[in-house]
Amino acid sequence: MRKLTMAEALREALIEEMTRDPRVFLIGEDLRAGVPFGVTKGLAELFGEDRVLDTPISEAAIIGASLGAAITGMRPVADMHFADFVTCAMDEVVNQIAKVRYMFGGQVDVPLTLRMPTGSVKGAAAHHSQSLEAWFVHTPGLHVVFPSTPADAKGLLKTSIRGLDPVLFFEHKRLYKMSGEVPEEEVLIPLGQADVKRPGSDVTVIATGWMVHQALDAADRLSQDGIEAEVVDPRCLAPFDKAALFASVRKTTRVVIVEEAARTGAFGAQVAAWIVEEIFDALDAPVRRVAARDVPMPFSPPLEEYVLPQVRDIVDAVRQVVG
Amino acid sequence: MRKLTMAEALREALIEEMTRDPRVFLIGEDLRAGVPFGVTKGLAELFGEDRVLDTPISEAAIIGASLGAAITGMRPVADMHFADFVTCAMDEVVNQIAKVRYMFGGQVDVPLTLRMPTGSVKGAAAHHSQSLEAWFVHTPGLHVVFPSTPADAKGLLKTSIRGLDPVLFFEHKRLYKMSGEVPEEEVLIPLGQADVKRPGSDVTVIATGWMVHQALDAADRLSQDGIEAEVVDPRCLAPFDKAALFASVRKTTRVVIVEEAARTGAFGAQVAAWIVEEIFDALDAPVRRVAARDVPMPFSPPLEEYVLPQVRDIVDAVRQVVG
Amino acid sequence: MSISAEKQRELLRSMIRIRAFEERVRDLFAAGRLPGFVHLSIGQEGVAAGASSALRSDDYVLSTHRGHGHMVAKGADTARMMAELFAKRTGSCKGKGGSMHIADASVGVLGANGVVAGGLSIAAGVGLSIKQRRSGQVCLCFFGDGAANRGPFHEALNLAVIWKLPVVFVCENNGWASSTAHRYACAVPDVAVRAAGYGLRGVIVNGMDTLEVYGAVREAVERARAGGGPAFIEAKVVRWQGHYEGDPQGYRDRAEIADGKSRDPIERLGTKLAGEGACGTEQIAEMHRAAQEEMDRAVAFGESSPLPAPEEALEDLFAAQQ
Amino acid sequence: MSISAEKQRELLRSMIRIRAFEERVRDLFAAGRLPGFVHLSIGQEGVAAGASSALRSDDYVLSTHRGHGHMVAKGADTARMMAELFAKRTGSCKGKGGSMHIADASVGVLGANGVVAGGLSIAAGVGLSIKQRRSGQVCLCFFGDGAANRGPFHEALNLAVIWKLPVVFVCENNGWASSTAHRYACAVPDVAVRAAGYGLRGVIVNGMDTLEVYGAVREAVERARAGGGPAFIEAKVVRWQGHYEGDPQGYRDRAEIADGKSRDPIERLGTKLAGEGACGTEQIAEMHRAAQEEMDRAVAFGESSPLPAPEEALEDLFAAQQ
Ligand SMILES: Cc1ncc(C[n+]2csc(CCOP(=O)(O)OP(=O)(O)O)c2C)c(N)n1
Ligand SMILES: Cc1ncc(C[n+]2csc(CCOP(=O)(O)OP(=O)(O)O)c2C)c(N)n1
Ligand SMILES: [Mg+2]
Ligand SMILES: [Mg+2]
Repeated sequence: MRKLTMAEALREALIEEMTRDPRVFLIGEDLRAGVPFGVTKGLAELFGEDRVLDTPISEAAIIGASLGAAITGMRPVADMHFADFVTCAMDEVVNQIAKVRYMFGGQVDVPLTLRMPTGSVKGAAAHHSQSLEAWFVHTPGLHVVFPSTPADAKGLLKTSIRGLDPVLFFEHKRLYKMSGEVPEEEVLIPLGQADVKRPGSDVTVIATGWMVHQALDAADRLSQDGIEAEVVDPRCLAPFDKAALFASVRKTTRVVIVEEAARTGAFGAQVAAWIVEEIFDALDAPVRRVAARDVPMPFSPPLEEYVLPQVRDIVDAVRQVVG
Repeated sequence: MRKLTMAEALREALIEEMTRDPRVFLIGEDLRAGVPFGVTKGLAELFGEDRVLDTPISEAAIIGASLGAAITGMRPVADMHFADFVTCAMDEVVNQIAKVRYMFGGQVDVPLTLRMPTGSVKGAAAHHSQSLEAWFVHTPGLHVVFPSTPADAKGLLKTSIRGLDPVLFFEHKRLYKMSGEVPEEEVLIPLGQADVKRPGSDVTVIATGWMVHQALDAADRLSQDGIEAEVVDPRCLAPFDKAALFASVRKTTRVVIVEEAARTGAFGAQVAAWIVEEIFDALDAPVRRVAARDVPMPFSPPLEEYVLPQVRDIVDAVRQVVG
Repeated sequence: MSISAEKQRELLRSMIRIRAFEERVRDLFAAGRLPGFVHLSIGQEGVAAGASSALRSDDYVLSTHRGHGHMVAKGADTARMMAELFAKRTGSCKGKGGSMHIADASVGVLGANGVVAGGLSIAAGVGLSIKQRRSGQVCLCFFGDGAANRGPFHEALNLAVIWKLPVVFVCENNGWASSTAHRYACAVPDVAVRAAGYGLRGVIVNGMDTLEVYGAVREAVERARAGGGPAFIEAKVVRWQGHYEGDPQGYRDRAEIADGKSRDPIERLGTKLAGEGACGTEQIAEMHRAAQEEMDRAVAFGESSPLPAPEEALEDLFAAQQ
Repeated sequence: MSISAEKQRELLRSMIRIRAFEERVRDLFAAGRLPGFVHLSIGQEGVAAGASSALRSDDYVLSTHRGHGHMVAKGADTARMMAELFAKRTGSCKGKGGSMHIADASVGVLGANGVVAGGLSIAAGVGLSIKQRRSGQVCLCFFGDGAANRGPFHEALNLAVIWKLPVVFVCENNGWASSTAHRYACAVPDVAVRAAGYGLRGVIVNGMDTLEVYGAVREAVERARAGGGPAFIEAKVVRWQGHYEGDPQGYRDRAEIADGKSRDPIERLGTKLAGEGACGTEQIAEMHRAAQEEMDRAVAFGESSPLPAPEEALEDLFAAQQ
């Protein structure tokens, strides 16, 4: 099968959906130039500047405007530039986008996709490295998607754009250039379906985004010692595929939860809670979590590396639960 | 001992700290009139308008300005009016206040207290009822305090104001008028110390804010059936007193976690995660969580009641884990 | 600009209906019969009526926490509105929104807003959508003087101008943001001064003069519809009531309230029309009667409607059921 | 306003030091020897130098993502700055901040900022604190043309004016916010037009003319220090480099860049001073030499300093250790 980078796959998804539906348009900062991750570069030439809207640095207005467009017949795909700046539009995301449908008793649909370039990237430091997905999982009214491969990214972005509900679509910065197989034919991946990225019998490793790849690396290492990890990628944090996770845990009876966000209060805490609330008896060992240390992202490489979860941390955690 | 309402206790804390330290000042909307909860009413008459600053409706600027003042020698106590509007100053809280000390390698202290009137209050609906504390527990660099009694509120607010680090101080709207004993003499309650609000042997019920009182009600009912619940009030969510919680759980071997926030991704998920990670073997039953349903707060009373955790929900959850 | 007698009567009728609605709400709330809290627009009816009357029925409105008048003026069903305030399942928002989130998309009102200045960027987006769909609609965005000090005001205006969006921004300057005076909180005496910062003309009208409001908004709407871009109008009004019902208003001078009440937009237009013979006092009395009857029906509907069933709390979150 | 020859030489020296620092960073970054990413202020030195030279050493500065020049001009130690860019533990921020969060509180620079317009409200609060402490200081706040379209710009200016805070807002308008042109993104051609919306005079200066910048800022600083409240100055400048180092600038006309480079603030002031005999070419050459030597030392210090130990990542989060 042909290979694409995640940036190319996302771009293809945008092109296909913009071609298919004239209501789809892009809005955000520096989209025409494709700064900084290149996904939207050249799309203004293809679809016209009316459908690829560069904006002032006005996150609140951009996101609020996307909502206004979404509830009156358009299908905006907004771009947060860096997920960190969602703080500048938090009211629009949380109090408006997530709530209008409900507050108004279902009078409006909100077909809005908000692309969130997320996570650490070497030396980007405290304002350009955050993993904030947990906030939105805790915000009723939003879908939260977080793909780890080009194919998943494409299929999930297409579904998000076609849906009638708001989606926060996290794209990990370190994955834009990672390549993977992407089918030529159209694939729509439903929201809320996990994918087992590697089958295994000894332990369930559930990981998101870039950490899926770290988990796969760890699984390879563990395999050399005869430990077979099953790597589950939920792909969507909300709605979350509990059934898939639980099936894996029932089989392996052991769990390691891996994510890049700062540890305390991260999404993985909710995953642990689901397990201990709902399938406690299936567990043969404590749940282990691997996550970033609870500090802002420091600039210096050795500090950054120390703060971020490493493959060896995953390996260690697995050894603890299977040990 | 004399009794005060929580509003009176908070007011007393502000008066004492403003009297003690001329660097302490108040900043926020409608403080002089004391709208809407009355805590600051009359303080401008006592301390002058220079120390009780009414502001325009400019949450981002108010909170950003508080930071500017805090790092240059003042000790602002800012008021969010309703915790829901922290969305309008999220960048200032998360990217600036929480991070400046760290990003700057410790060059500045941030003695800043942000009062957050939180939680549901009858019929206030989606924009005036939220319980957003989990976001800030997930933000390294912030302390998160959430008292449930007038005495705790006073002692913790005083400590927060005197500290050198930023504190998000949650005050539950339903508790402002609740009265309780408050010592005449000065009491400073350290951050990070839980309080056992009711001793018991059969189950640990950990609850925050208004839910502490719901949990105490539930404990009374359960006691009639011979089930003795220990009600643990962490009082601070960050730093969190794991030792106190774990001691209780080791004793009771069963846990129910109660909070008012929307269930998925709430602080209680982290509590469950700590337990299953760190004292898994102490548990004799699945952890149960009681929280709000995952929707924005609806307006209509029967809907609101259905969404919010009720005493009977706590009773049921306890019965499940002890049953 | 000439305004037909019929249009003027329509404006008067609209204000009378708003006043009747708001007074019912005031009394019902004081009697403890409505949950939550309410912000009333009594005294400010001239802006809601004047501005909305310049719109087509398919035009849009973004409203505020003080939004009942905007809803009534745009044609929302008062019975369903009242049912919403009674928190009933027959309400405009099925009892989920209440006063602060009341909306009626069927008449283009895309919602009150519990967040001050929450509507401005949404309005810009509605304008964008209108432009993209080439639908020839216009979006009217109400906001208060207090909202003009929030950042989203700034961002939304800038966006509307650079994209030449068909949005008419109407600031209802009643001199107060809750207990905080506009003259204290705002660096400039007229919000309209700020329009120049976005390359717009800042038009100031007397919001107690409904015809002046209507005239200014009509002109702005026509220009916006013709592709001329956004407009900025500041209407000076007086808030007759407290910020919210029950507000003791200790911060406010009684003389200011009295002065405001002496400048009643309804009386003003009524007297003018009667004086010109465009509307007899009997016809005006009939308008009041009709409005009272309409509100009787609205209250009866609201009162008699069922509360939602608890489990309905789980509906309406997503279009696709999870 | 007369500016002493000595002051003019100080301005020139300041610019030369900034340029020397920035060119080192440019080259080191291009050679892959600095982690992260950097935004350089080459071409804009006149604003950093001109504005900061109007300050007392105990005055404050709030900077931006393009902040090296502001730091150097305010007196930050260039060796510790360079060490910070090298991500070393001897850096201004112990290697935790990097270019985008560089700060030196000891000389009053309260930080670059990774969030565009993040500094404006902080500056207002610094002004508030100055006023409360009656310390007679002033706060200078730099921001870009792009920042002027964000809400916090609006809120902070309004606050500074209503409280008459000693804050001088200096907009460095280089015509670009990353790849987005100011003429596209902003509803008005001059950011300074917006000052009137806060009751301020919007002063426009040629940012390539250091003396003009200095003169305007000095006047504003003096007024602010005397209790006259905030000021608003827009300096028109040219960004010589890409938005970030490595930016291919496909969006930008080569002629514009060339035109900018032909208007060098350093050359301009140097030529003037040499012409007036206020500063011989030899003296200027000596300034360049000294700056190069300073930067040699800075680079050597940065290079030779140790990286932080991994566990240092856990320090500096709170004042009170948990
Ligand atoms: C962002 C935000 N901050 C504060 C509040 C609380 N609040 C509700 S209405 C109001 C005053 C609004 O003033 P204005 O915009 O002038 O409208 P008016 O009430 O006068 O109609 C305030 C402060 C809010 N709802 N939203
Ligand atoms: C809130 C926010 N939005 C977007 C960005 C990404 N970004 C960094 S610098 C920049 C352009 C800033 O333009 P301007 O304020 O004119 O400063 P200049 O770069 O020209 O010095 C952008 C969009 C950011 N850092 N913060
Ligand atoms: Mg007002
Ligand atoms: Mg710029």
